[in-house]
Order: sequence, then C-alpha cells, then structure tokens
Amino acid sequence: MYTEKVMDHFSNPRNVGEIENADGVGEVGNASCGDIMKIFLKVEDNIIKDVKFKTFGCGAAIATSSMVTEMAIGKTLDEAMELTNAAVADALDGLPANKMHCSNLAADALHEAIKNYKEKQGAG
Amino acid sequence: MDYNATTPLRPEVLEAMLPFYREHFGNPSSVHWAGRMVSGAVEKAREQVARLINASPAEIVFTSCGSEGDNLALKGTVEALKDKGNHIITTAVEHPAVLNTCEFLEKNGCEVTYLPVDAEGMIDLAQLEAAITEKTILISAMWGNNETGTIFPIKEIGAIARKYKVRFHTDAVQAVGKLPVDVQKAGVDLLVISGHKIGAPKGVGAIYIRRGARMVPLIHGGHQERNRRAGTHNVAGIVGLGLACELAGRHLEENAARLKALRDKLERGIVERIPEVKVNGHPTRRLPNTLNVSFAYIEGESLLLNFDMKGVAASSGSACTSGSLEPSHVMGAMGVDIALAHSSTRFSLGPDSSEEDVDYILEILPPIVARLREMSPLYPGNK
Amino acid sequence: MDYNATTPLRPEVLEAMLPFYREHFGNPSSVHWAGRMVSGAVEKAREQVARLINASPAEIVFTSCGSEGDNLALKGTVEALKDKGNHIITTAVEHPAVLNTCEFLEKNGCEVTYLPVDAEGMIDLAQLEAAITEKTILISAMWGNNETGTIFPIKEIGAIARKYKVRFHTDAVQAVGKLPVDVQKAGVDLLVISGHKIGAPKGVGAIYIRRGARMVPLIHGGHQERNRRAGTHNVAGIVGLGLACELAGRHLEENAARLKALRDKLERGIVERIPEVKVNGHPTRRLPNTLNVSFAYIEGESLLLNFDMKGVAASSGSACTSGSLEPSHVMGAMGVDIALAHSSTRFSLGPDSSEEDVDYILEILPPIVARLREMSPLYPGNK
Ligand SMILES: Cc1ncc(COP(=O)(O)O)c(C=O)c1O
Ligand SMILES: Cc1ncc(COP(=O)(O)O)c(C=O)c1O
Ligand code: FES
Ligand code: FES
Repeated sequence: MYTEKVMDHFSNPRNVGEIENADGVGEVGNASCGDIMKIFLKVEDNIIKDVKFKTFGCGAAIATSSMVTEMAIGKTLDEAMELTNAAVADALDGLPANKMHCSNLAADALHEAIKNYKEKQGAG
Repeated sequence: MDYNATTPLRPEVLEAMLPFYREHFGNPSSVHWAGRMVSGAVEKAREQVARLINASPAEIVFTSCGSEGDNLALKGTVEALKDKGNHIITTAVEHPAVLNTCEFLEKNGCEVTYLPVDAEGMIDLAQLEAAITEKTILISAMWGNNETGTIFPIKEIGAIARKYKVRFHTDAVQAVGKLPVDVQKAGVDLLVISGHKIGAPKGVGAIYIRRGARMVPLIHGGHQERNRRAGTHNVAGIVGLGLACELAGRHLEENAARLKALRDKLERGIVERIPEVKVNGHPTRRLPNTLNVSFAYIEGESLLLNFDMKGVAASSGSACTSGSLEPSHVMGAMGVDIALAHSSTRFSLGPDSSEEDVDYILEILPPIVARLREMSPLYPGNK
Repeated sequence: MDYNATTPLRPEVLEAMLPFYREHFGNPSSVHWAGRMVSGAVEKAREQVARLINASPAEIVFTSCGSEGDNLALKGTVEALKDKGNHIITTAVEHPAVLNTCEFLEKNGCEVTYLPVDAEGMIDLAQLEAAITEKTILISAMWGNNETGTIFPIKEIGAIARKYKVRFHTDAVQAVGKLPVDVQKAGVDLLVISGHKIGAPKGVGAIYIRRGARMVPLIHGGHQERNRRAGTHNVAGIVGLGLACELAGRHLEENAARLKALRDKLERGIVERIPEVKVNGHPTRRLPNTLNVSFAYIEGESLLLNFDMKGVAASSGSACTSGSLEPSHVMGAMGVDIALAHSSTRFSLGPDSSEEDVDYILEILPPIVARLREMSPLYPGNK
C-alpha cells in the first residue's frame, strides 16, 4: 500500500526532534483523524536553515513530515509557503487515496510555523 | 499474532475440501448421483457444526461469512416479527456487521437501544432488563468482543431474554473455538459463526436458528437450506467448516489454557518492560487469546508498520473497520481517551503461536516504542 | 450433460486458488503484509472479471453466489430508489432467485409486473414498453434462460430502459462464458454472474454495478467492496473466479460453436430417433449448449433416474427448484401442456462434453423411452 519512498522516510525519518529557541513553531491537528504534528524552524536571512518535526500519526503522516522537512530546508520563506501537500505526496511517489489527507498535516504545520515566525518578527 | 482477524486454513481441513473441488463437483440440490454424493457431505458438515455448539443439525444454516449471518439474524428477525414489535436492544461494542445493520434498520422504522459498556467493556444486566419494552423483539449481544476480548455474560442475558420472551441473537464469531459454546445452556436463539476465524476457509459461515424461530431469508431463491438461505452451496467450504468445527471441539479447553498462559506472559512482559501502557478490556472475563494494549503517545498504525517490518502481524482497531478513519468505536464506548484509543493495539494468539513468538515480540517492542515516543509531540519525556 | 446446473472446477483454476489456502491466508482488509499480499490478488481477479464483460474493475462487487447477486440487485435497488418509485418489471421465466425475491418485495410494498412469454419462451418488447409507468424503477430480465436456453433481446431491452431512464438488471448466470457479454453494448446497469457455472468454485459470484448506480447493500458491516458488500472476502474463490473469467474469454466463440454443433447433433438425433418429442425453447435464439426436450407420456424424474443408472446427468426443471413438486414455472409460462411440462428434460453441454457423450445418449435413450412409455397409462400406443 505504501511506496518504497514512504517506507524509507517512515523507517528512517529525517530531522526528528525539536529546536531549542526555535524562530518559528507550528502545530496542527488533523481534523479527520485526530493526529498531531509539530514543526520547528531556524530561519536566517529569510532562508530556512533548519527544520525539525514531531508527529503523532500514521505511517503516511510520519513520512510526509520527514519529507516536508527535507523539502523546506534551504528554501526562502516565500518558496516554502508555496509547498503544497500534493507536492509532498508526489515527492514520496504518491500516497494511497485514503491517506492523502495525512499530507495536509505536514504542509499545514510548515505554513503555521512560518506564520508564527513572521508574527514573532512583526511583534519583535 | 492477529488471529482474531483471520486464521490460517488447517492443512487437514484443506485435504478434506480438495475432493469436492476435484471429483465431486455435483450440485447438492440436484437429484442425480453427482448431486447426492455431495449432499451427503454437506449434511455431515451440518452435524459437525451442530455438535460443537450442542444444536441439532436441522438448526444449522450455512452462510457465506459471519457478516451475512449477522445480517440474516437481524433483518430476518425484524421481517419475521414485524407484527410483534420493532425494538432491538444491542450493545455499543458490537461488530460493524451488527451495528451498521442496526443503523440501516433504524432508517427503516426500527428503534434500537445501544447499551453502553463500562471501562472494561462490560454491559450492565440491570440496564439491559430495564431497556426491554413491549415492542422489543430482539436482543443482540456478542459472545466475545473482537477488539478487547471482553466476554459478555451470555447465560445471564439468555435468562433475561427468556423471562421476557424476547429472541436472543449472539455474534459468536470470536467465541466459537476459543470457549465452550453451548446454545442450550446459553439460552440463545440465533448464533453466528464464521469459518475463517476457526481454521476453515474464508467465504463460509453458519448460523444457528433455534427450531421454531421464524425467520425471513436474506437471500431468497431456491429451496436450499430449508428455504432459509437460497443459493448454491459452497460445498468445499462447508465441508471445511464442518471439519474445522470438529477439530476445534477436540482439546478445546487445553488449547485455550495454553493460549491463555502465553497471552498472560505477553501481557505481563509488556506491562513490566514498557511504562505508560494500558491494558484494554476486562481483566478476567476475556477471550483467552486476546490482548489489547494502548501504548500512550503512539499512534497505532505507525506501530503496526514497525511490527510489519519485523514480520509480526497485529491490528489496531479491527481489520474490518480499517477503511474508516474513526478511532475504534469499542474504545470510544469504553470511554478510553481518544489519544489512547488511537494507540490501542491488539495481539491475538492462535494455534500456531508459540513461546518464541511471545519472546520475540517482547524483545522488539521496547525499542520500537521508545523510538516512536521520541518522535511524538505528545510525549512528555521529550520535554 | 447437466452443465447448466453446475460445472466442474477447472484444474488450472484450482491450482491458482491453492496458494491462497496454503501460504497467503491474510485478510485483504488488514493493513499488514499478510493482508496486502492478498488484496493484490483480489484486485487482479476484479480486473479479470471486469474484462470479460467490458466493465471497469471498480464496477465489480464480489458475492457468494448468483442468488445473492440477484437479491442484491433487486433489494438494493428497491431500497436505494424508494423515493423514485416502487414498480418492477420482470418476466415470468426468471430464476427463483429473482422471482421469489420479487414475491417478497410485493409483500413489502412493491408492485411487480411479470411479463408473459410466448410458446418459445420469448417476451414481447412492445409489452415491456407498455408496462413502464412513472413508478417503474427496475427492469429485471435474464440474459439466457437456465431451463430452455432462450436468449432475451438484451440490447433492445437495454435501449428501452435507457429511453425511459429505468435501471436494467440482467441475471447473466447462464450467459456469461457461453456468449459474448458486453455491458456497454447491452446497456445494462446491473449484471449477475455465478462462479460455479463457468469453471470457478461454488460459493463465489460477482455483480456488475454500473458506476453511479446507487445501491443499498444486502450485507451491511465492514468497508469491504467499497461499502457495497460487507464480509471477509472468499479470497481463494475470488481468485478462482477471476481466472475462470479469463479462461472463459479465450476462444469463447470457437467453444460456443463446438458446443452448438454437438447440441444440434443431439437434438437432431433425438427428434429423428424418438417419436412424439417436443423441443422446448426458442429454435434459434438459444444458448448454444442447451437442449430442453419433452418426451410425451413420460414423467421427468423417472427418466432422470434411468439416465442416472447409466451414468448420465440431466435435469428436469431446474436443479434449484427440485425441492418443489410443482412442474417447472418456465414450462408453465410457455403454455406447455402440464403433462409435457412434467416430461421436460434438460441436457446442457459443457467444456468436457464430447461427441462420444452425445452418441452414448442417442444410443441409450430410445430403449429407456420405449420402456417408460410402455409403463405409462397415458401412452396411446399401449391401448
Ligand atoms: C439463471 C440463473 N440465475 C441464478 C442462479 C443462481 O446462482 P447460484 O446457484 O450461484 O446461487 C442460477 C443457478 O442455478 C441460474 O441458472
Ligand atoms: C465479532 C465479529 N463478528 C463478525 C465478524 C464478521 O465475520 P466475517 O469476516 O466472516 O464476515 C467478525 C470478523 O471480522 C467478528 O470479529
Ligand atoms: S495522519 Fe491520521 S491517518 Fe494519516
Ligand atoms: S408420484 Fe412421486 S413426485 Fe409425483
């Protein structure tokens, strides 16, 4: 049911963990299944230098979390805002139809983290 | 370790089936020799099934699966007894074959009471009794729960059903072959069996219909099964079910004791080795082979995938409901916290399960749990 | 010579099934490896079935037999379309799986028109069209008749159904594998197949449900078959059905031509050798393998027993209705005299039928008929 790439990211997830004093933090819950994902950002000169994640979710949720962190590192904040759940799913060679909603978690959490960063900047 | 989902076909059962695929291809409803040969085999299987549950052969109707049996029990009763009433009492933790059928019946003029369960998955008999009205035509309560293994007090329910002259159906798909099942002692009127849970093939089942209980068929057509279920018989499957029932009846209690010892070892091992786990289901009134555990902070599917990579099968919620995204309705009914429901994992042992299997799980489980917890935003140990 | 009743399982089909009894015992609805392995095989079979009738795989739902398919087609439509109407049009010569379901539906608020047939078992399309009302939700007309082999004008019925936007179900249990069947060309919305009539095992079948056709399941429960049929899959049976469909599709027309030549030889031989016989069914629009003959003055069962003693299987009326003592409803609908209906005998050829089989029947038949006629009080030759 899962592609090799999904299983690879699931069994060896990249960038698991937290960043202390992160520049931005995003947390989202999945309305359809109740799963949760949290993303931490380190930003320099508008560029995402480091990303870490924590996820309570299914295989697809963990794999998309891992994938989205790889895809976000090195991107500008604007580029990262453009990352869609479909792009993350594609990068994993696709997800089963009933697991497409899981990829929303990853993209949404990333976007929330960027918004959080911008709010902090605005406030600061 | 997922024998509540399905069991392997016993080799001797397959052997018994093969002649009915090779030589004896007659239709048991035909008058000629090819047919008569086969109808004898079907009748022998009927006796074998009947013997396991202390019924008479004429009270056994063959079906294609447990779900069909449950549908027939409910819809066939509602249709047959519609002049008497339209109220059904069931429980919140039944299999979807019962619950979704009830939901359908509610749309068609029935009233259904879903008895709640306590934290251990048990119903309250006083509540059951209080729910009975003049319109009640059926109580449907499963013998053993597929997710938690909790065993309902079938005999006591049967006594209440008798007292109020209400028909009693039990989905015994998980109980048959694991516990002694006696339709007379239990006082049930309808009892459903599924082949693939007891070493027979998928695609065959049976329902016990107490003599005299009027039923309207679910499948109308030819005169098979004394007009209670039309359609050409799955002859080989029926022969297999018969033998599987006979085999299940041999050494039933020793086998159950062996599985219980293994299950208890697994349970103890997990509780000792892994902090923050919760065993779901009744501590003592439980199927001897079933263990349901929630590993806090971990989502069930990710745990299953890790097991899968190590060659261990288990399930989270029931396999039959895996198409849905809802956390298990059984955990919900037991009031299990939603995150713990998500992490509930069922291990169910079967005839092939060994001490080594248990040891292996106890060995691989702690590092998997530790790794997944580290990944979890919910895990306080990470802070 | 009774292949319309049931066919032997093809050896290559059994070979394909065995791994699913031996190694691959997973539940296709499970998430783990044992389950995934198996769900691939089920999906392959779905494609094989779809290809034979020119459907897409998502339109195929697996069932446990032809009777279940017919019940689902009728009851599932009535339930799904009850806001639209309650009128069904069917024919007087359908299989009991359709007729008895209609009778049940009549008791539950449906109106059913049973189209009559002429002496050759054919319906009148003008009568069909005239029977359609605003309340008509379903036309159910079989593709090929099991007793006489008469083939209904499916394409024309499909066109009428389209014109009036009425759903069209066809019981194609006897047609599939004997004739080219194309759901697109035929314009059918629901089409029922039974495994054991085409070299697959007993206890498995399929129904084609046109994309978009709303249906209420007959068996509620888990999410199998996209919520159209709950219950654990009969995996081995489904794998067998898939392969049988693939094999049936190969050389379909040559095989049909071969059987037709044999059947015609048998028919000619009987008519030439035995006086006072009557061929029942349509002279040309008839399943290529089916011959139904009435031997005047002889009761069918006694003829069958004589055949039986010589190792020949045949049937009188349909095997499925053998439990009843009524003469065949099909003969009755065709206006066949009641004595001739009692003597109607069906020979139905299959892949294993050979020229020798035909010669053998032609050899044993005349003395059997002569002997039974001598015994008959109806036989004028005895006077
Ligand atoms: C035309 C027709 N419809 C339906 C059926 C029923 O199929 P099954 O025997 O698989 O229930 C039969 C077989 O007897 C048949 O000939
Ligand atoms: C308690 C219970 N009832 C009914 C069923 C359905 O049986 P089947 O899979 O044969 O349709 C199952 C199996 O999943 C079950 O565990
Ligand atoms: S994130 Fe919940 S099912 Fe995938
Ligand atoms: S005399 Fe026996 S069935 Fe007619």
